[in-house]
Amino acid sequence: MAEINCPICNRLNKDEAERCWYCQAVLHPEKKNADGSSDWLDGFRQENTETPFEESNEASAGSDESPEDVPDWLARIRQREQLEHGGEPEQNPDGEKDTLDWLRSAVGNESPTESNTFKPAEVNEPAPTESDNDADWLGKLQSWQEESSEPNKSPAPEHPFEQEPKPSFSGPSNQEPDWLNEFKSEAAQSEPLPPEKQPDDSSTGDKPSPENISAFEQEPKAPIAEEPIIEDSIPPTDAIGFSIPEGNVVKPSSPEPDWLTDFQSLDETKDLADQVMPKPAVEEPVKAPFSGRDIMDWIDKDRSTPEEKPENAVEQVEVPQGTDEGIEPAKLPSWLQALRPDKSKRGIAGSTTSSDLNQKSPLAGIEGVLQDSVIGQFYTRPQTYANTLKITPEQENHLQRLQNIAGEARWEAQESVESKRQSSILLKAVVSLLLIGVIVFTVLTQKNSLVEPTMYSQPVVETFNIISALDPAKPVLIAAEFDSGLYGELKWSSESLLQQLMARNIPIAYLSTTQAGSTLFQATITDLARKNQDYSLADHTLNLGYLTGGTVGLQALANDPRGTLPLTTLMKPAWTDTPLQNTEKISDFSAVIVITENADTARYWIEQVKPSMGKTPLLVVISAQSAPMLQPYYDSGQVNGYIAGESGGTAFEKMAGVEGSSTSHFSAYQSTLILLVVLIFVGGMISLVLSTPSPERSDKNQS
Amino acid sequence: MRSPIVPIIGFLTGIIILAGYFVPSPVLEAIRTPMLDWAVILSGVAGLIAIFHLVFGVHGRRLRDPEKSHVFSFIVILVFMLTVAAGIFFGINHTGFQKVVTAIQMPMETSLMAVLAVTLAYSSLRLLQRQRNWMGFVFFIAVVLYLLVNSGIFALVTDITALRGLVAGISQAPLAGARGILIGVALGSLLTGIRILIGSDRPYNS
Amino acid sequence: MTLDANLIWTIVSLVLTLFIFSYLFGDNILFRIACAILVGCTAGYLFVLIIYRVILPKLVVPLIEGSLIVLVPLFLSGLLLTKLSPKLSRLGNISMAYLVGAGAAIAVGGALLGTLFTQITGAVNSFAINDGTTKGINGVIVLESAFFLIGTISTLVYFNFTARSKDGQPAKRSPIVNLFAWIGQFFIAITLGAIFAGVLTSTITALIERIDFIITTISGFFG
Amino acid sequence: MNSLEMNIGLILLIIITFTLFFFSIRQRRTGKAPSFRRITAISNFKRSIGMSIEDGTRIHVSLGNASLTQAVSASAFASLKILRKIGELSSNSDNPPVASSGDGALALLSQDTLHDVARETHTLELFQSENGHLAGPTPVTNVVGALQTIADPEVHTNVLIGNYGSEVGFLSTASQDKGALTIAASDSLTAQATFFATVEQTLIGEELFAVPAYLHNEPMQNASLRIQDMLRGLVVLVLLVGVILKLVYAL
Repeated sequence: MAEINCPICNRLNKDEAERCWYCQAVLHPEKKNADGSSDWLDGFRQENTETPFEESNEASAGSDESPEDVPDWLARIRQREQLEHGGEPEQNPDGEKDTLDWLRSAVGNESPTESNTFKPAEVNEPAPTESDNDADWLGKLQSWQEESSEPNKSPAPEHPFEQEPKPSFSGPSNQEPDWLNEFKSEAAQSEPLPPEKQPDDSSTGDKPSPENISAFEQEPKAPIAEEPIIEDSIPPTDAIGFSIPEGNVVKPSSPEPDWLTDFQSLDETKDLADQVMPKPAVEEPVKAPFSGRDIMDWIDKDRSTPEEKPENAVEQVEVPQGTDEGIEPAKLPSWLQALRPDKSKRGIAGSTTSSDLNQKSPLAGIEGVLQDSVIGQFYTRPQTYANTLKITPEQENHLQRLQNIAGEARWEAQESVESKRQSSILLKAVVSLLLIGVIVFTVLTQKNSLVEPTMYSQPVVETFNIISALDPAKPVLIAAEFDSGLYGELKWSSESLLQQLMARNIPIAYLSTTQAGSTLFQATITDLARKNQDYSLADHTLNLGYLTGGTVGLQALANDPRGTLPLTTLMKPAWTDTPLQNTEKISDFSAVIVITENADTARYWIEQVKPSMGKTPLLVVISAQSAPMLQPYYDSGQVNGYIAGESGGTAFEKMAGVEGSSTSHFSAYQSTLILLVVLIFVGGMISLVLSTPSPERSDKNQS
Repeated sequence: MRSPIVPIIGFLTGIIILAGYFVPSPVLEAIRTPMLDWAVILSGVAGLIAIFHLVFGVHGRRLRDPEKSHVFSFIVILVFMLTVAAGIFFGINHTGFQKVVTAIQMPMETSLMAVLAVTLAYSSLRLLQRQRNWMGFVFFIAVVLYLLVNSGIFALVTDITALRGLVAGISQAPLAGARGILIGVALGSLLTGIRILIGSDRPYNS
Repeated sequence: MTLDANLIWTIVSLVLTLFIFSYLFGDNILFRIACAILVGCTAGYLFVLIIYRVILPKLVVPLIEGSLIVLVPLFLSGLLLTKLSPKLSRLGNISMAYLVGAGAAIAVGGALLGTLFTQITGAVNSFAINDGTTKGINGVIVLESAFFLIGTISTLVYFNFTARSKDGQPAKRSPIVNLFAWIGQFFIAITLGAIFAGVLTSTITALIERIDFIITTISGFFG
Repeated sequence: MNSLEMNIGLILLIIITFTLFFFSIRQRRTGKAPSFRRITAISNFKRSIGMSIEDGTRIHVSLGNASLTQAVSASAFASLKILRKIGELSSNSDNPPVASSGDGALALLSQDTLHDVARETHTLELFQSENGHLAGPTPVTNVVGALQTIADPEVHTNVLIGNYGSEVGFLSTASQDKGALTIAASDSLTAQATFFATVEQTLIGEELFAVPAYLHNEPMQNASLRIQDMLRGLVVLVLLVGVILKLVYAL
């Protein structure tokens, strides 16, 4: 008598049996009942014939039974028989198997010896031949069934799992088992399947029509790896709201469900884990809705098309099939896999009510197979996390402003600064070579200046007149108020004036409020005195040294010169037996001459000392950079005359009729300035043409 | 709690010295003149402390800091000590000691100003790149014009009286702006000084 | 040229000048050595100068001569020396307050009497209707004076800070102030341009002087 | 100075002082601060300090050469007030600002200011007395000393505020060539002209004295700026009246 394997629970059944003896699945799904009765078992039968190719192989593989091929359920039954008749289950040789035998003995599973799956108990009964095996086991099976169908009578199970009610299969099909009737009544009340589960030719109505049921039985052609179904239930989430991948869900600690026991032997040659639990396609890890990188992206994104992604766009939340760290994945038969709703539907909340149903329904012990009757109560639409933030118009403005600030900031990248520095050093070298070249050429060739200065400015003329009219008997006070920086220019500009004073033997007293002024001035008049032997420095000059305190010192000098500077730099009394012996006050000097490159210093002398000078003229020798600022004081009469820079010195020398340093360097001075004018003009025109106007600089100082 | 003594001293000193500007009284002048002298002394002592801190604090610490370059600081400390030793040994008026100014300080500071000429000339080439507005353009024209005035090239046109007046006027033009800026700066200085005298601003650590 | 002290100092000056000129080709070690020497010798010279020109004549000599009043600056100077140690530096605040008070008084006095009054009287006085020698009104001089007066006033008004701001609008000055400010910026640009031209002129003169020194010294060596 | 000028000056001083108190007390009571025109350079000044703090780079403040015993000491006080604000703003950065100056007393005051700020912002552990130092005793050596600080790779922002001569052109061009953010202001016309030609963000004339009011926004600073504007109006009035009187007198 031929036997076939049940497509669902993989147990051997008689070929002509319509339904599997154990799980009532239809053994011959293709041989549908001729009168189309809506017996739900047809579905199971139909399912059986459509088992995937591998399973049919298994069925055929199971015909020449070797101990490995004895179906689990049969082995279990035999074992129980032995127990009842005082036999001992055989001990497995290797340790690892011992630890799993108790499970096998409990579940009677015969799956192959894959390490991470439950291994069938090794039944040491001689391998029965196929034909007599079928007759015996069916008979025994039926007798066993009658015993177990009376719940109270079943002896206390020795093994913990035995207390589980065994499915009571009443012999031939017309005596329908109780659980089947209940299931029928149950199915009549259950709501229609959720829309996603509706097969295409879904029929309406709440009674589970064969088609509906067939949807359960319909064994997918290939292992389940289809498009993930958008979950209805709230996915189990961790503390901060990210949905936890299925594998990480800690399953409620319910006892091992019976369905594990009905695993048919799978193709050993292939990786069983893949067959049982096919790995889903690698999903993108669930992104935290607010991960750092995303925040920056939405700023960079071109705001011109914020609508690209509708706000309520639903992100396909992929729930990767992970494996628990501690608990090995349950090995589900492919038929059960098809039956089972999408794993993620089984919320923790849902599992408790579904376990009550499983106790009573034919699928007792099969967890999560049946949809709860009140699914809607527990599942709400999953919270979708859109990866774009809701941006209010005000935030839009802030973003715009931030963009502007960032855009306007001119942090120059290091490389551009480096290349800019190289080009500026090169351009600076060219400019310096040009300037130095012109100066060297004119100094060496002593060429005359292009244009002789014929126009003498009024202040220079006034100065010349005042110097020419000085009384030789009265001393002149010179303030050497310059730093070393522009000493060269001031030395050339004041040279001819000092020579005029020396030529007329006028005594000179000098001081300085800067640290190096009096020292440098002493060096200057020492050089000049070498050219004018008649003028003895010791008799005619007096170094009053360094006047401290800036403006405060000048006030003190203006009020009481003798008390402020009592000694010379040689520590001798300055006001006795010297040219200053007749000088009591500042106004007793014939003139006060300030030599400085700083307009402020000149201003201090004008503001602090001039008021105490009475009729004594105040003359200034100033550098070209400060001349424009001295002009107001000359115009208001506070300064009687001034010489400004190289051109002023040259004009003074022309009037005095002497050839001093200013005149000898005037051609180099003039040609260099003209070259500089050309360079700046050309540079300016190039800048105008090349560089683009920057918006910020156009509103330099908004009013 | 900040001690009130320090601001009071600052206030009293300022009021007495300021009063001397406006109230010509011999008694006030007798008090004010030594106080001004003390300010000069304190300014000098502060200079000594700052120089000591510069040489031995700033450069001394850089010598001990492995990351910073030591050459610059080592030379500063060495030259400083040699100069002070020479000054104390020879005296301030010794011609040898004066060479520190005339042969070291002056040549280097003048050379720095000479190098500044090239630096500013190079910087002037990009003048219109930096200040691209009305004010910048007028500034550019003024620089070119006054360089020509300073070079004395307009002496060519001094024969024509009208042009001579124009050149004179051009030389005078900066006066108007200079006066306005000087008055503005004086107003700012005035208010800043008053805030310090009444103790509103306290640059010192009270 | 005999190898005397002057020659040595001239060679020192020439070498230091060339070290500084090397900055034209970018910051380098020679330039930094020269700068270090400059800072060291300037600090040393001023240190000695202050001792000889301030401490000795104004503190030590009067103290030796028995003047009592010099005890006050001596005490304040002693407090100021505590600034050298971070722990005691608080004691020096009294001397700093004294210095700041004196400085503020000098700033106020100098600004009010030294610049404000002098510049205002100067601006009024410079407004003339003739050249002082002839009677009547000289149109050119009046125009020139008016030009200067408008320049000074518009420059002053350009810096006006107070403005009126209406709800959320940026603060704006009145139209008349804006007009004068617009004119003022031209006068400011002319003044700053003239001064910058002066700066270039002075530094060019310093460049000529230094190159002249180098040429003179080198030609002196080769006699 | 004749007695008339002295008396006018004294009266003016007294009026200014009382007006200062009046405006600052009124602003404290009403809480309504006066509004001032926008100065681009000062707005960029605040932003550049913020950016510098964000980058964790250091700010170098050069205070100029003004001596306290000279009339230009007011620019020294203004730059110390600005240094205090920069110190407060960068107190949550781990690189406090560095202040260099060309006068001994100014160097000691900059140390006091940075120490006071460190104490108020509880960052005394970051304070080093070397952060406020004398760069060089003369204007040119001050520039040479500050060049070393500008060349420091940590420094990315240079604030040149105070009294300078034309030698300050070294600092502004060195800072611009390095690509650092440069803000410049001075009370000296020579320095203002040099800054205008070499620096993009420059403040002209008396804008140096307005920076504390724009940064601190304290009642006394705002009152001071308002009085400055009122005095400006008074000066313009005096000029016009003087010229008119002179015209009347001449005709």
